[in-house]
Amino acid sequence: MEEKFKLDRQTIALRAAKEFQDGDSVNLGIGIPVLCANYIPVGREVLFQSENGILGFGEVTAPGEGDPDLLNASGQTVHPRPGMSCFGHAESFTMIRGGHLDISVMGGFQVSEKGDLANYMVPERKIGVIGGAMDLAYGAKRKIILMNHITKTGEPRILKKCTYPITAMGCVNLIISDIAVIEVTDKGMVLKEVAPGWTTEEVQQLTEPTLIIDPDCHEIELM
Amino acid sequence: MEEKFKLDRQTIALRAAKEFQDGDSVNLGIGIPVLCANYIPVGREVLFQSENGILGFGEVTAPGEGDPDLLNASGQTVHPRPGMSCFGHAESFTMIRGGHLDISVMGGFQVSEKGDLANYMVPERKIGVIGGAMDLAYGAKRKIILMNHITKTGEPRILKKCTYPITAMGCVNLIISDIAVIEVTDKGMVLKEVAPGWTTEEVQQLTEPTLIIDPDCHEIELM
Amino acid sequence: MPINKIFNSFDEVVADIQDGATIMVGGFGTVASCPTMLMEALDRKGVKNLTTVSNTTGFGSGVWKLMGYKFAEDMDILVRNGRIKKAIASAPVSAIFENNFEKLLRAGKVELEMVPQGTLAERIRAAKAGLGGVYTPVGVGTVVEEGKETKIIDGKKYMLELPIKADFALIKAHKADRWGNLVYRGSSRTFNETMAGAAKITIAEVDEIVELGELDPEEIVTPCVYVDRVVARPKEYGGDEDVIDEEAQASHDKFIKRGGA
Amino acid sequence: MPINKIFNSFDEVVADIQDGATIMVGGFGTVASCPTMLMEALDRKGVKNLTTVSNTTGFGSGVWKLMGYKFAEDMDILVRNGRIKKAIASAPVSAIFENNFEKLLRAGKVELEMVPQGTLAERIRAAKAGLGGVYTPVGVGTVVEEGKETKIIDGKKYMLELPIKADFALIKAHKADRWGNLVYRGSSRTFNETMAGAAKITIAEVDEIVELGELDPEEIVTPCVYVDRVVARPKEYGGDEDVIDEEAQASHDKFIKRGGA
Repeated sequence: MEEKFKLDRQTIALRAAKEFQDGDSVNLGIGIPVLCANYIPVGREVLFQSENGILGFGEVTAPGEGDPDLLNASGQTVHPRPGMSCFGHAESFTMIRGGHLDISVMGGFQVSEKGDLANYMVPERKIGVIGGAMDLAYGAKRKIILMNHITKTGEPRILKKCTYPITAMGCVNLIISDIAVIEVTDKGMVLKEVAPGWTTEEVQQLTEPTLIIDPDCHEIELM
Repeated sequence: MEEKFKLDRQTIALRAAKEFQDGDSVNLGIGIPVLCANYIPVGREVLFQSENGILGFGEVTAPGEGDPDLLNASGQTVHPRPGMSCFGHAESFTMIRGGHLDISVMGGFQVSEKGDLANYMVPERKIGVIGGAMDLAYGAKRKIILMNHITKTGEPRILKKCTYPITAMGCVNLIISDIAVIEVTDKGMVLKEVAPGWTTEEVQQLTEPTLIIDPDCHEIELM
Repeated sequence: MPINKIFNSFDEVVADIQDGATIMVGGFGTVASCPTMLMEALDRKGVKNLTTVSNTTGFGSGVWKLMGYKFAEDMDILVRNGRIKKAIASAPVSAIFENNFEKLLRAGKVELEMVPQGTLAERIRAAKAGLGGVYTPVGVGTVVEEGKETKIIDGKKYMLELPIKADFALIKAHKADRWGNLVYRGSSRTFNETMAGAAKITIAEVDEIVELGELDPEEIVTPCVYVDRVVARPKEYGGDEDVIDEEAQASHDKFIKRGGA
Repeated sequence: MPINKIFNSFDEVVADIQDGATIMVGGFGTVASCPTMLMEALDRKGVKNLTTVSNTTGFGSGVWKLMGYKFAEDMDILVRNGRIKKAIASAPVSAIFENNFEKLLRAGKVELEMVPQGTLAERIRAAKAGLGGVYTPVGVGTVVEEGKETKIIDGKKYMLELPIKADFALIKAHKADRWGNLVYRGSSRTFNETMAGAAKITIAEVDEIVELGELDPEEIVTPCVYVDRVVARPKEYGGDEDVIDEEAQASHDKFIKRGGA
């Protein structure tokens, strides 16, 4: 049997960044998503929006070197960049809720077959953090979820129905996990790519809903 | 019998400007109200707001001399002034509707005993101009109406009930007409000042609702 | 590939505006804040049955030319050439003279929905912000309340006002960069700023296009995600000289005498 | 007499905030956009039973001091000293550690109303703009919908969200003039800009007070009518050095390792 690889955090981010086209406005959530900013090909113009009120900012600075008044939503200092703009919260969420952002990349605890997303609360903790998650899950034109395919105890996170409280209904367009890339469509979940060494059957075994195998399903491409 | 004087447009504006205190934010409507800007005592800081999105601007320029991108709501060019700010329409009417302006000075066709204002439509014309009138009549903390006391045909404009379509209900606080200053209170309309040569009885004859005569009722003071 | 929202021609930038479209037209009423060249281009295109969303319905270029404006065509060019089916506006007619919109309205040739100015701004913003509607107290007890759903909230009466959606927003700004970031000048933000992003496609007519990075991030009023196309006015107005007729002259004189509109 | 909204003392500027008041606290979560000196002054005043409206509920000064901030006290100072009865917030607890608000919440000593961040912004804006409420689609089908009035508009489900009103808004800006015009820096507008004018009294803590006219009219973000009082931070932080305990150190290390909050 071929050796199986799982994508690490950085590699998941690298794969996700491939989804960004020239001119896309993209909000990167806390966790793996924020790492995507490091993997934009040279010359590609992607506009990052951060819900704390900046659009079109540059890379994360070295720790301790940035301007404390220039932060992304993860609290990291970022570089300014020509074309950047600043705004307040009402405007920032007008952008988000109003459908003016092309892509929202978020972490996820669970995704359902119909694209419901659960990412704000682990039930055991009893308290969640809604923050901007519900707005971002609702408002962006395309929602990409980055997550591990299964829990630490081996349970699938991609389910027929979420068991965790949901963030938004039917919102997810694409899941990039450590072992697969899955598109959520009206017809069901379509397996598009698998991690090196994985068969489509093996991915299916770790996924609750029945996957539609894309005729072009192939190994995850990073470049 | 003493000679009777009626205040002209400029004098009505002069009397109205006496109502503005230091720090008041004031929106001046089209017509007589906009003339008030010429009568602010030296050293008094009054902030004029114009619904087209400027606050704290200066005097009207000489015709043809101003910047076409610095207009009041009457379309006159105005001078910039230190402390001035610019904003768009949603913000401008957030200010107006949200009760952030101290005074709105408007023209009026009719005012009712309860303070209903009719100033957007002459029924004979069949089409009115609502513009910002309904917002301004609703939103400013204090509404001052400048108008002639009677129509050209001698009919009272201050009525028990407006016969013209109303702009806003119960909104008027003070009427400054060419012959009187009348405060609208919960108890009724209080005659505070009369033009030179006029008795309170003569003003009452040209006013439909019964006026409460203020014990201090006196001749209109302009300075 | 670098983002480039700049179009080189006014005709090209309005080429896909179809008959029956709903268009927002920015500005306040005076021509300074009006996308004048877009009005001319849309008229040249010969589009029909428009629904328009704007503060006024235009007063004609004559009065503005007399006041010294070179770029002087306002929404009236669409009105007088019969391109409008319905107008949603706060101040559709003039207090000074009978504009072309009023003439057509009296002749039953256009429809009108008159909306208080702040409600108009809020309904446009609701579309931009993805809201289903807002409750406003303005207009309660007036003709505006007729046919509206009302609700008592915290002891006070409000009316439900729905978003105004549109196919295109045609706006005027001062400067733009190739990403579509916009700044305005003085009192000319008006509905331009509010409409940017409220329609499916936003087209900005600007005085000047500047290099990316020239606009101060703190001073950008309309962030680029709200803008789809940018087109710059020529330095000199190259359009036809309009005939300044007696009506325009009379309106202008009345404006000056009255001290405003 | 010239307008002067400038106060000279933080204690004086919060002196009339009473027990049981509802206060909005500006910022996003990181301390850069937080009115830190107002938090300290309000704590010194010893006010009780506050209802707060804010994005987070604070994380304590230790973690911020470790990240190099001198003005480092956030809303946590009010939380840990038992001054809060109820918090309305979008992100009341931390993903990294158990903040003091979470401890009190688990102990049943504070109430919480959790609101999606954009809805929080819109409800605050509704109060500022004199609206009775707004219909939002965000949160439909989630826990947020529970107990809310819903409405189908144009075939889509929305929830009614009501204005959040408050007695005081405590905000942080970069510069102010004596009229109360405000500018901010970079990503620090956040809820500060949205809350300015949304409460009965707005108090702005600023880095610097400048002469009237120094702020560019095009760059003023908060026009002065929204601001009642202005107070400037001292150049140097003169407060107590906070004890940086193990928990703060652990949170900070986790933040750095995770690459963000």
